[in-house]
Amino acid sequence: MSLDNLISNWSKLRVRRPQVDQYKDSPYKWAMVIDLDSCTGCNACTTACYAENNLPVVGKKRFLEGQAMHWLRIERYWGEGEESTQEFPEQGAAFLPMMCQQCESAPCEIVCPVGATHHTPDGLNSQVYNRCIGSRYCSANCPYKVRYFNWYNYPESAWPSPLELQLSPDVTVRSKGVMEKCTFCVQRLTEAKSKARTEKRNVQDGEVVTACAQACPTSAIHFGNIADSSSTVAKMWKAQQVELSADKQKKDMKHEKMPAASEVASGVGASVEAEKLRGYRVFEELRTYPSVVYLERIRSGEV
Amino acid sequence: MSTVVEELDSIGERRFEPKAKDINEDIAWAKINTDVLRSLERPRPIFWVIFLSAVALFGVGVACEIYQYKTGLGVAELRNPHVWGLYISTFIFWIGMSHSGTLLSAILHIMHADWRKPIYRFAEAMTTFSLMTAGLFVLVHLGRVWQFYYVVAYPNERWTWPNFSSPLVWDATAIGSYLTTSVIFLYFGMIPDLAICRDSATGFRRTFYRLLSVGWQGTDRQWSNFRITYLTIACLLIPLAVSVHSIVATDFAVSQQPGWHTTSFPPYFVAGALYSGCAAIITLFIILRHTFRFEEYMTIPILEKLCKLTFAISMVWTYLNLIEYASTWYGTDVYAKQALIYRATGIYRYWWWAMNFLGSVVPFALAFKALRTHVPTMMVVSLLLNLGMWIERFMIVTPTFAHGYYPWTWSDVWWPNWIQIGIVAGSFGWFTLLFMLFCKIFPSVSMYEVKEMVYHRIRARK
Amino acid sequence: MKTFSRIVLCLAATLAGVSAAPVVSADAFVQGGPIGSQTSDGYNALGPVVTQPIEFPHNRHAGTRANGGMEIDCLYCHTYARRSAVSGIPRLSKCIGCHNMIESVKEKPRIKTLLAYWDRREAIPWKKVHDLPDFVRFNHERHIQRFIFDQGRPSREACGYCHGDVASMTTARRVKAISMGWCVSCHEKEHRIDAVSFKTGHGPNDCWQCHH
Amino acid sequence: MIRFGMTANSVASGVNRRDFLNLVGLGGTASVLAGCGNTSIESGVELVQSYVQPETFVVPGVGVYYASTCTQCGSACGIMGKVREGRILKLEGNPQSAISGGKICGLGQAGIQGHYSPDRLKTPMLKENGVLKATTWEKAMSLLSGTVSFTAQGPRRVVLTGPTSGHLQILLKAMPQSGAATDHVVYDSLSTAVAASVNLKMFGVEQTVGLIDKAGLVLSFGNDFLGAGDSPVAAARQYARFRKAERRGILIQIEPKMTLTGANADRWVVIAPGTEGVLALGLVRELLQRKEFANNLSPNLIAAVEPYNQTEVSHITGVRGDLIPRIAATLWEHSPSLVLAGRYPQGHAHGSHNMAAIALLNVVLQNQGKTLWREAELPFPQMAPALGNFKSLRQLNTQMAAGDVGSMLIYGTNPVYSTPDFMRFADNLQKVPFKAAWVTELDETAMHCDLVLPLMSPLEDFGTHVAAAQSDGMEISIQQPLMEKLHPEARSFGDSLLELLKQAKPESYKSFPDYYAYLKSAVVNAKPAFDPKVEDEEFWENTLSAGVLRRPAALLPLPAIEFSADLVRQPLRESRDAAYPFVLIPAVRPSMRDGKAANLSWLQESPDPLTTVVWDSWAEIHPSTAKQLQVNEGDVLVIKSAQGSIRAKAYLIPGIHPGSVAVPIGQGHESYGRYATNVGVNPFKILDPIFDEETGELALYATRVAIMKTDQNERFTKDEGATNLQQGRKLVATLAADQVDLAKETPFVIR
Repeated sequence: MSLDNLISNWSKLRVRRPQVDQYKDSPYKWAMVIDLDSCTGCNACTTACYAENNLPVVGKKRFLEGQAMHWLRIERYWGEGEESTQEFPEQGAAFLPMMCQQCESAPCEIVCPVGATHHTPDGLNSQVYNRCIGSRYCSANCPYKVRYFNWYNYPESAWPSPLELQLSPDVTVRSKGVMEKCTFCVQRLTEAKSKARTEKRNVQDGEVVTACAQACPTSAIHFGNIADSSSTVAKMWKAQQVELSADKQKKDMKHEKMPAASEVASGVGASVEAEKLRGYRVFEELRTYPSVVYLERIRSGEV
Repeated sequence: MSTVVEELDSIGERRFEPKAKDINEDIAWAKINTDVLRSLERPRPIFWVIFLSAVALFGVGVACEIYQYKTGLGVAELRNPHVWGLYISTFIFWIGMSHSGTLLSAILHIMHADWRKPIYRFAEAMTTFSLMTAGLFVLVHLGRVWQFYYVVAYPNERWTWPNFSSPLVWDATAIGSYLTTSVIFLYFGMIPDLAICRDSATGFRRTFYRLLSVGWQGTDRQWSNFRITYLTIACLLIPLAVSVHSIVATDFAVSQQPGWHTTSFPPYFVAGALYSGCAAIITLFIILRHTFRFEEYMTIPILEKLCKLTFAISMVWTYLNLIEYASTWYGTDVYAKQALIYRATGIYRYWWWAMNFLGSVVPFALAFKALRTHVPTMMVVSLLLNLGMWIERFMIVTPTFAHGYYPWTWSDVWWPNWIQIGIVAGSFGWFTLLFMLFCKIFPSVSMYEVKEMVYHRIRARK
Repeated sequence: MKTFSRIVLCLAATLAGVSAAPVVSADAFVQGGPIGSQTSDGYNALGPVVTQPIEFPHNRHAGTRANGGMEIDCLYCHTYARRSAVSGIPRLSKCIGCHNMIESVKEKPRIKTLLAYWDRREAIPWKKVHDLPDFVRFNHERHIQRFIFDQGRPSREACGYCHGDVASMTTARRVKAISMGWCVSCHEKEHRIDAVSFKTGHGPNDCWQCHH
Repeated sequence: MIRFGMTANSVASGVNRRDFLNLVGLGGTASVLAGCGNTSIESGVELVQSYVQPETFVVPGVGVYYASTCTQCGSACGIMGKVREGRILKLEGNPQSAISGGKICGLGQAGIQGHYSPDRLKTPMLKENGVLKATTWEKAMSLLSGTVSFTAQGPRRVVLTGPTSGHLQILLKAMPQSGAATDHVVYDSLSTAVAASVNLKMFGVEQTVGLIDKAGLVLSFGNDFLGAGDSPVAAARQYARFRKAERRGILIQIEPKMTLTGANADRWVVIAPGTEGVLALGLVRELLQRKEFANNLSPNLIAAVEPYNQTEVSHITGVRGDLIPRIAATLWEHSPSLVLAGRYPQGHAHGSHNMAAIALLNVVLQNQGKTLWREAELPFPQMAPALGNFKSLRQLNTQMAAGDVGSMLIYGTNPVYSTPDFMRFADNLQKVPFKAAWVTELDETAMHCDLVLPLMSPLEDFGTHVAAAQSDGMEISIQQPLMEKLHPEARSFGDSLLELLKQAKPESYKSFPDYYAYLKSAVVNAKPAFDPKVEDEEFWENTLSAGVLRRPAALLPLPAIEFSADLVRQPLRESRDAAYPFVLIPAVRPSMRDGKAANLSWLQESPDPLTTVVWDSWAEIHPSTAKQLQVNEGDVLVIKSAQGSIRAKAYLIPGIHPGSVAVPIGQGHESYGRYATNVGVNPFKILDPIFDEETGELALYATRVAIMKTDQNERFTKDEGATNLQQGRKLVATLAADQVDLAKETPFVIR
């Protein structure tokens, strides 16, 4: 931007905590809901991400050195605490698809020296490859560790001919020394927004989804625009009482005040609603204000 | 005039033995010139040994960097989540080293501690060269070093600006200013001595020194201007020095990671910087004293004062360190507490305990007169202190990566590989190379200030 | 604080601006200046002459009648530009659609080459004249929609913002710098959003619009 | 967003088709690969994408979607390929397909990599002096013609294929028969032939259709329907509805080694390998205690399950005794239930009995007609899939060993890789005087053949596919090219087959110039069954555009069959062999299947869901076993059976029976492109010659092994970090089912 523009907008350039009505007048705020009860950990989404976003395959040696480039990874946990307690995993494994949470107050954004990662008007956490100088400060400061660095010049080795013909022309192929991460398939969003603008309307619910949401065989990943209150995702956020601009949700505070299990059993707190809502955001307490709501996994204790 | 240190000194010692003199007050001014200028002539073989080892080390570093530059940072086995590795640790180390030069040359100058006079010149050179080395690490560390100028705020054809809220931009600015000021300060303080060099040199050397001494004649007017300017730069340099390491500390404190997000980091870093710098000065003091036969100027009493100063700073550092542990331990941030426990018990535990031992226990050796007047012991102790401070930086950076917020990416296997170690070793070579060249080309003991010192002492005696 | 930062920034800018003032020789207009060079009359920077397989006379097709042109609208041939991010090149059958009928020029060497390509059903290997770096995504559709369809500007003007007055050239040649600052300079300006209203808006200033 | 395209018109006029399916990115590699390096604006360096005469819907820079069918596994999911500038960029699910419903799994996504694989076979190869050398199609076809000049005498001529269906299956059936046995051998290393035979005996059909989404409770005995099942995408879609039903469905999984499905179970129960049938009978006995179920079985069956009381069952299976009545109670409370049996119970000498005992649960619970059906009638039964088995390959192998096979044409299967060493299949193959293989990449079998022919990739080829056990209507999936051939020499197997048929039966086939013409005429002939009103051409175009031929048809009830109690007889407990104390479980990975997908780098780098290991093989053992053997993670183990041994690193996982060791199938290729070769080990090789007593199928999970620790320890190439626990952070939170009311949540569409 020009110097004039920079100076007159100086105060806007600082990252602040999101306001309650931040997206009131904005046509788009992209967000996700991932239902961990539906997620089966099948890796269809991760492969779709490789296909959509020109992710390089790094090979065994580099994977071993922790240089994998999967923007979306499926984590598998055997227990919640610090020690494993069960001999056999009687309730199966816990899977968690983890990608960039597109934080509203992103730790990565404030530290990037060159502004290669910044906040877009539609609430995404962008990564501009050609601006990145590779200081990796963003990755160091990401609580989710979902940023991936090009440790090598992958275009040299990852797509031996004719594999390179598969590369999507809408996504820049990243070369050595730049950071990358999940973009919520920004190329799809740009295309959909452009089409909607030509037709003089806003993007409608379901018109555009990310590659992972599109592939997911159990429809566990929901993608949409929460600035549009009629979208499925906005309704789900609302139904789960998850507020974008809160670092602690009201419903959780309510549950903290809930009587202990013993009191419920003895009838003291029986009037309090026993059912819980499933929506939560990972590391919400760090005030990152993520745009991805996870719905808790359910396990029946009947057997 | 005497400093606090000197005061303390005299209280303890006056009663028992005659006070050892910082310098032989009866030394002839001409002898000072001859002794110091001798260091610019054909050096002792030990100089060449040090010089060539430095060249060799630097060569290793350059080879590693070329390989890394061509192939990508992956060859250094940097990885997720260990994205920074040794480069940032060593960067902080070198930045820290630079601080004590300023302490000796500027702070003690303002405080009129005249025992600094024989040794401040090389300390100031150390400041400049360690800053230059630190700057190299910023470049070595970047993924796309060829685009490093994106960090600098200047109007350009892309109409882009750096991100002013990033500590790295503050870093770039602060280090840039500090380096510039340090170089000016070093050069400016050398002008009267350069004139002496000019006067006694011949041939191309004479031309060289003549150009550098910018017409210094030693007139009263020149001296008066010189003193005012020198003092002004010294005053400017002090806040810069403090700010530089505070800003380096904000690289961590501004971030959110457990173990980094600590309010006390800036003073802690500054204390650590002064500490490692002082230790480095002791090392270089001993090396120079031996290599260039400066025993008459770099005397044992001065070494003692240096040691006492270092001891005091080490205790400040220890205190801040303990405060940090305590506030983490008793604080509510469970993640930070887990990170602290990991430091003490995880795979880097030996290093953590080594750091605490070297940083807080070994300096007690400086408290004993018998030890601090024994030069070989001090050489070993100062190297140990430096090692401890290097490990401190490693322990700040690495365990947080290994044990951050996100358990899935916890890693228990990362150690720096030979490329990183090679580049770090190369940086020591590069620093030594620059430093030895400096000592060979410029008077590493300030002749005019030693003369002043002698003059003042004689006057005080009278 | 705000005032202070303004002062600091202005100082910095002045310093840097003085040292970075562009020095452009007169040659730049002939040879094409360095990429992104800003010339005295704004942002013009001539690109190199590109030799195409057929020396296509834009002036003959789109030029004014006074200059012997036929004033064909840009979008008549470059029809993809309003429907796609990339404008592509008109399909060969489009050329043939007219030139099959125009007997008068059929024997001209250029038309003969054209017909030879058609007979072989071979695409003409046109060379790119405005080739942006691969990390830049310019969207023709958006600009055409805005300037031609919303604001009702003539296509020769709207296309000309970036491509220059192609109607006066034979084969196209780059005349604008097409550097990022050049793009942004326009995106920061307030433009009227359509032909009738006085409401203004500016182009997106979000990096991700063009770089993803 | 989605624009449907058709290839029909263009196919008719060859020029057009070339024009828009052919590669037009003339800039080549440079233009595709350049990333952030080049920052300058260029003129006159690259070429513009340019068309001669494209379809009207083709716009440069805008992707067009073409429907086709995924051939990565047998489930015949409808897919769509996004095509731009003549390149396929990405595969998606086809929303018009009732099987995929617009969804796609990872294996399916990676199909595109097989197409673009750098190691594709480009020319026909002929073996000369033991080395494969490039040759021409003319030469190859003349060699092949020799094999089809059928006479009544002489050695057998065999076509060995993997599972096939659709019109290819019709052409294969039409190949002339030479001897007593059929000449078309269909081999599937991971076949479900045991289940098919049991189903036939108990329900009267080979393929039953279990409706997961109609069940309140699914009790699965090692059926990995979400992972490496028969139709994972269709099953996952049903599973999603099952979980989101008004009363959330409950999944209980009983298996010796956790599968992906087991990882999603509400209750995962570990069981001693091979004792699933015993537990099933124990559950039957438990259910018979209730009066609702007491009359559902014949007296001799009731007598047969009598010995399986709680103590006995618990003793044999290792399942906690109190769990048996609890599972039985939930089965009742959450009816209708569905009992599924998968690969684990099948893979034993008594596999059929295991499967029958499990199926008996469905009979007792009377799930037929509620959650268990038979699939709707296929209008063209000749297109029905030939699913393949192991037994026929075993017979063929014996004949090969005896020198009775004169020639072999191999397509779509890699038996040299997937047969155990004891069969000596590769050696026996050498005794066949002439063997030819159609492959896209040189695999182990192709390396042993005399003639190897380059096959078009599934994304370049036409075809029709029919899935087995379709649960929603009946559909024929249409496969069509999404791209012009990458390698001009590659040919369709259908074309080769048709050419051979033309020589053998000229009168029937000479009217078809190529396989495409044959397929088109065959599909158009089927018009009356689908859409009789439209014109032929339009029907064909519509078919290609939709990618499926669908007939909504109701599922059929299963006939009631009397079966003998002998079917569910369980063997006496085996005595443990002290020399080989562990059971080897060759685990089927969802992304690798039988090793066919090992050449796809995305799948090699896609972490195994449970271990998160990539690019490798491993040996899963239970931590208690590891403790007993003093093994740590990464210790290299030698796993030795009576047939041989393999080496793999130990991975400690709680989800496995302590008496077993699991090694995944799919790796250990000796030849199969750069991404598969020399990665990991192949557990097929050390399997014992144990076969299902009833069907003769190879018992996959019956091999006993010894584990020996070596001094080596290597780090695992895995995604998981230093911990696999959440360390008290709220990452994946879990709620008990009674704490949440799903009905209050916003409903959404589950495709």
